[in-house]
Amino acid sequence: MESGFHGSDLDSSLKCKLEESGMANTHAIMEKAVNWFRSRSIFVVAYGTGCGAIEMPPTFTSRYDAERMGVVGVATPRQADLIILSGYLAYKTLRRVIRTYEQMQRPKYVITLGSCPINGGMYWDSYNTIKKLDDYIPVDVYVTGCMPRPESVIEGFVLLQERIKNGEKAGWQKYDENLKFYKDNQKRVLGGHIDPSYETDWYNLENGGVA
Amino acid sequence: MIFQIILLIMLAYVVGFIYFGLYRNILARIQGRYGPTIYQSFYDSIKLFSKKNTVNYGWMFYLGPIIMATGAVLTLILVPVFSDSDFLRSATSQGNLFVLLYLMVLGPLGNALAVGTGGNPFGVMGVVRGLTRLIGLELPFYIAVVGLIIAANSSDIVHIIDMQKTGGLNIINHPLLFIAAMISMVGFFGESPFDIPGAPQEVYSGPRTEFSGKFLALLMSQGSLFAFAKLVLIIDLFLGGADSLWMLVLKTLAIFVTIIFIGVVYGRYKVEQAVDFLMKIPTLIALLGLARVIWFG
Amino acid sequence: MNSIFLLLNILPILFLYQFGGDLHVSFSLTKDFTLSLIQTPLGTFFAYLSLISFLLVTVSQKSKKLSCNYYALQLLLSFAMLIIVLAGDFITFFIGWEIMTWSSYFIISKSNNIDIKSLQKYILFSLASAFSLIAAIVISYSFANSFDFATISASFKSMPFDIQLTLIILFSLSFFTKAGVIGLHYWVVDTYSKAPDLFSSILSAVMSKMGIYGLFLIYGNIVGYQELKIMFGTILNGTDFGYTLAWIGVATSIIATFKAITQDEVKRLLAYSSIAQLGYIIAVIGFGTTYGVAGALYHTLIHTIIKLLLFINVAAIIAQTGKNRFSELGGLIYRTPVSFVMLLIGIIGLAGMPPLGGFASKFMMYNAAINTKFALILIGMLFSGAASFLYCYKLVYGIYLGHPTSKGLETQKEVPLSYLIPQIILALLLVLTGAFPGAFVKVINPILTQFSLKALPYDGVGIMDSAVGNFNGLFIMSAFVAFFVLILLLISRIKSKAKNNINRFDISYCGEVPSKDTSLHYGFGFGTELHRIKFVNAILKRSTATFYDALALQTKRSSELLSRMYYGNIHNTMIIILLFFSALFFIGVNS
Amino acid sequence: MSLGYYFLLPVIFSFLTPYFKKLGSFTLRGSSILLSFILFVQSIAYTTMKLPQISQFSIKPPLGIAFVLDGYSLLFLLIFTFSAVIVSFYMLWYFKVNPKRDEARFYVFFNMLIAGSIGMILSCDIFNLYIFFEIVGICSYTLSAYNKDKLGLESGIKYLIIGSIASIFIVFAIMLIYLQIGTVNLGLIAQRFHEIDPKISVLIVLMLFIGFGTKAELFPMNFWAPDIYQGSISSVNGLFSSVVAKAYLFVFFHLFYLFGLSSKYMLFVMVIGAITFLVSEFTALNQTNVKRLFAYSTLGQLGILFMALSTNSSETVSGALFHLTSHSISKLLIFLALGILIHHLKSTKISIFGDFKSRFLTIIFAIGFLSILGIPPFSGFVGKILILKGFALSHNYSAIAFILLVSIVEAVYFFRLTAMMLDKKGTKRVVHVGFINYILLCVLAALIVIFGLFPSLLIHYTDLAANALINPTDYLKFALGVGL
Repeated sequence: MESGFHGSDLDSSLKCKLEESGMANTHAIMEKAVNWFRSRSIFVVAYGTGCGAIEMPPTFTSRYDAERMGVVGVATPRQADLIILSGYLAYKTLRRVIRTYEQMQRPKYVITLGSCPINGGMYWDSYNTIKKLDDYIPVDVYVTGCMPRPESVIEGFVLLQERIKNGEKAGWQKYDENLKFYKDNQKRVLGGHIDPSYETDWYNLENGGVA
Repeated sequence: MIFQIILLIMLAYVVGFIYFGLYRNILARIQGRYGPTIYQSFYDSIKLFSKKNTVNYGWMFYLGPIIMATGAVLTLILVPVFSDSDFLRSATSQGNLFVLLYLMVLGPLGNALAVGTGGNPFGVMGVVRGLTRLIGLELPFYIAVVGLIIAANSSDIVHIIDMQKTGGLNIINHPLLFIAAMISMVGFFGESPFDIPGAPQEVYSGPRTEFSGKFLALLMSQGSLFAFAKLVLIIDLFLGGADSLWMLVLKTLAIFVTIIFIGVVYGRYKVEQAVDFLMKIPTLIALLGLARVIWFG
Repeated sequence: MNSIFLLLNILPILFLYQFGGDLHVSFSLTKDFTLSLIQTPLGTFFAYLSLISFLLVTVSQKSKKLSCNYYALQLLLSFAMLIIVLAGDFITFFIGWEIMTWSSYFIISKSNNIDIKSLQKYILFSLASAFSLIAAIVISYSFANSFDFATISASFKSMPFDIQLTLIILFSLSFFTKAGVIGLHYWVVDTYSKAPDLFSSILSAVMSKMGIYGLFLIYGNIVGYQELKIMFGTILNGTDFGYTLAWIGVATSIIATFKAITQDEVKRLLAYSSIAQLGYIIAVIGFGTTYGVAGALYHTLIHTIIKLLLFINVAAIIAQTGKNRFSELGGLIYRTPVSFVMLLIGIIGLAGMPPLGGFASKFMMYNAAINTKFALILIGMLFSGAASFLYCYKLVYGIYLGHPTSKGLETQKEVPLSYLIPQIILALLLVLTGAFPGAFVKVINPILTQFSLKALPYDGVGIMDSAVGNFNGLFIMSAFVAFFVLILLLISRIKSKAKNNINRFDISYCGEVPSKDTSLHYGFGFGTELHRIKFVNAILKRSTATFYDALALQTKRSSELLSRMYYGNIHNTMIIILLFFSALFFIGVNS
Repeated sequence: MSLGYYFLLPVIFSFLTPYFKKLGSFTLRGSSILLSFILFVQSIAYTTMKLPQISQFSIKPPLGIAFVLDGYSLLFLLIFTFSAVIVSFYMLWYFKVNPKRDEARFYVFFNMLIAGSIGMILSCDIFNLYIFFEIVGICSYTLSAYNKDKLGLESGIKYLIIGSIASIFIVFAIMLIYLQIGTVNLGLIAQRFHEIDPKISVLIVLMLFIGFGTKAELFPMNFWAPDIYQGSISSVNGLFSSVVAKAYLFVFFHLFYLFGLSSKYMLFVMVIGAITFLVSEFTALNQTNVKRLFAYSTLGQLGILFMALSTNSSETVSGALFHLTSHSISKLLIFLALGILIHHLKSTKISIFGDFKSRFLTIIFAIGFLSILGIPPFSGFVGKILILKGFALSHNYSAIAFILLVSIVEAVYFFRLTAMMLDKKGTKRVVHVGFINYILLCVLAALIVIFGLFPSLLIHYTDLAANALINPTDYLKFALGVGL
């Protein structure tokens, strides 16, 4: 499977060498190991966008203790692997969310809480909330419920960990592949109110810096 | 010697990470949680090393964590691990306590350059907090160290260890100095109430704000090396060093756990409160200990 | 112009080298005054130090279009310093001292941002220093009947104690003023910051060292460390005298360090740092032990190197950008990378970090304090060293790191080569002194012999040896480099895509994108939070300016009061004359 | 040449001045220069001769009138004649740029002033001395009123009144001396002074002190002096500072040592000198008029000289005389340069030092200031260190401390002026010095530097002078006519 190589920390030349010397198998094992480590250590930046923010403190503190699964909160998106978006997103928030997401380092994942990020939920006809978050940034796991209990959130973590462990193709790969699609969508809702540097693809400056 | 150095670094790496995992576990238990596995820090570090991309603001940003790691490794190889055998004593004879005191600051200062290059104001805020805290933190520690140096009339750590074999442990001879040094150590380990520089709630995790991927992993690894070096230094200075591996583990663990226990029960000081406090009570304790050294032996 | 004076600066070095330690010239001024030049190991050390500094500064002056007068005055200054350090008697010394005073005064007056008040401060303190010196000289003359160093030194023992004490105090006051001990440092900061940028390096690196030379001359040569011990008695393992002096030095260094942190002007920070570093030297100069003298000498050397490096660096940046405040600079690292590295080496030396020479000198001074069991002095020095990290960081951050804070900084070019060459030489020296701390022992030992102290042990060029511990500079340097390269290689092997993303606005800023108006250059203002720490605030809020301004005000007032007598009424004058006559007559006839 | 010509030649010249004027200003100026030059050269010639020298007129002293030149008066003679040469050259420039001034009036009184001053230092009987005193006085009054404006006339009148008061005291003193001893010959007076009833002698000394002290600008009697300096032209300021004040000072100490006064008096004079120094320097700080400023500076320096000359030790006195010479040269330099400045900037405000642009004048002023402050390698340094050394040898440390502390106050205003000159801000007017002045100022500055670098050139004479002053036995021999 192609996505298996995406998790590699080895460059392609090394990969070729490994394949030539018949060590592709070893490489696959290493790949699996790395994926396992990734699944065991998830740094979370918890973005309290909506009402679901209230569910996150119990998830991370004594009662439910997400840390036992290696899920730890961090302050900056630079260090985070996962962003939790907890509920409806106003356009204004979306701008920050996109910015935060883009600042996270690959591989990176998105979990959303509640129904609003799926289809708008009770804000389905609001003039300033987005309806389907997946149009703007790729969501890996939806945790449904209004609001989801910490148990559900933890289930979401477990699901994500499984997917990472299996090396399944994740949202960030889709984002990279279909960047134009996402950027167009973002531009459509945010229009002229976006930051001047919004269009800059910070990680592909050598490509002209334009998405 | 090179083999010993490599062995030492590996030992410190493993022990440091396991201690850190232990720390997280103890913290969790105190907070009524289950806590991560003891190897969690390994997982974190390997994951960070295998991140697919890493932000880099330029060569100074790149070199900063490396300077910091170099400082930690240098500190490590200059501390004698075992008191009796020459095993793992690697480069101890090439330096002395003053070299160590300064090397302990060299790394952070190098990293501060990288933080400054990163251009994130929160990072610099953290650095400034750290350096300001250092004013207070170093004072009791310096007094304690100077007290020991004057008592032993030598700045050679091996000599200080040897002194303790005949004259009794420094923790018993100079308890006040030990207390002062331990209070400073709480700060050096970044524990509450002195965990001001990297406060995530206030300054967006401070100096580490912009570090990600392999740089963050490097910082974490050097942190574990450095923590081990500091622990060994403390047991060398006050507990007569260790003559076997289990003794080493026991003593360092005792010190480490003490520090953790102090750390978990306190809230966080503001930077000026911390410096004010450190300049008063621990300094006073240390000065009393020093006076005892100078006038009563 | 520059090359001519460059040659003229080389000449005295060759001249000194030619004599090779046997210089002895004398010239009879009058029947009482004989000017004599004698080369001692101490004098030779300081002579080379100052001459080479002048040479390097002249090199860096190439890109400045300076007038012939300027160079001539600078040459005169270097000549005056040569006279000072080679003088064999006090008249020669004093003549050199005063020529130094006024020639530097005229150079400083050529600066573009000097004002009358700063000039006045400089010259008045210099003159006060000189007058205290001359008072001490004539008092010692009254006992020795000679201005010769040797004669005065010989007759010093037979002087009454109060005269001895007065002499030591007067001499010390004079040289303390030059070195900028706290309380007498009022002129230092203004002068250093407002003098021509490159000349500040001379002021800080060389001229303040003349004060140190004077102190060595008095304590070591004229009075003699053994005599000081007999005069003042002992405390712990050292002398009372050394202990007092050490407290003066340590207080200077601590106070100046905190003052330095809060400065916004680059050169003011360096000026305070200079005061603080000289505080270290003064702290150990009076110990009268081998390590005390060796530490003071070593730190003299290191401080000269560092301050030359830093001031030239800063001068280059100021000349290039036209900005001299931390709040106006910033983010120059990618524009002027070589300058940045030079400054970095400088501040690592200044902070006394191990791989560079700054550590060796500090280690020597710490050793001295351990030897004498002056624990509090040692702690004071360590403490001030810890606080100095703050201003070191501020220096490098404010100029080179963070974000550019004013227009034009983003398109800045690297500074001219003439500035860089001396810096590179000095940085190399700093590295060499760090790697080979033992090499300096051979320079110090003759001076120690001159003061009849025990020589330092010599264990090899890389090792600094002492009774209370040693360290191998060469090993630490090479281990540092080796590990650095090793870790660098390891890290660069990990192929995590590390893009050089230096856009100043692409920072993790809570989901926001900072705009051009966002203030991101945080660190230039640090030091303000120090005001919230009680102990530090107690230091920061006090200033000697209060005292000296009050003194100036009172002088002005008394002058106004006295000048009222001279308002030109002839009748009153007549009456006063008559009254004066009557009063005198009355007194005279009755006595 | 007889010593009498020192007096006669200028007087004759003065009387002939109206005729010279008719011959044209060139003759007038040229002959004045020639005259002063002759006197100066003659004075130099005396340095090679054996001293003391005497010139008697008709009758042998102690009955007759005589001029005696000893080492002490030789030094002053050199200073006076040299100043005369410099000033008469300077006046060439002055009358060139001020063509409408009355030249004859100046030259008459200038030459009479020189004649009188020289007479004062040479004369060996006290009555003649009084006559010369009056001549100098009258010339000074008129010269200070040379500017016929408000300030000039005011200063002339003030000087006249003060001068008269001083004269009264001196006349009374002379009268008392004559009543007690029955002679006016200085030698005889010196021999018999101790025979006078102590109460009367106190009165005599006091009256002389007040008389000469007033003229020599000692503290409580010097409130008039700055006004005089302010009202008169710069060259006259220079003369007052380096010739007239020095002449009175000469007589003061000449009589002082001749009469062999006790150490009580010496201490008193020293204290008065110290107070003069202190008060003048402090007052000078607050001045806004340059001429007044330098007047106070002169007073201050006279204070130091009074302190040092009253020590009765040959080292200190020699140093003081060196300082006196150096001060005369420096003050002449400063006042002449100041005259140029004032002429161009038409102001006597202190701010003119910030308004001119001339590298030459800046250097000249700087040399003058540094020399007066006693900073090496200029001549003032040697004088000052000799004085300090003298005080140190007599273990008078308080005097050393005092002089040095007050010198700092002095430095405040001198360096304020220097800083103003060096200040680059503000509009600056270019000042052209003129060829003659260029040469003159260079000569003066060169002398300052030369005496600073090679003080032995001068110290020989000051030692001679100091010995002659303190041990006037040779002088007495000649004054009494014994050696003839």
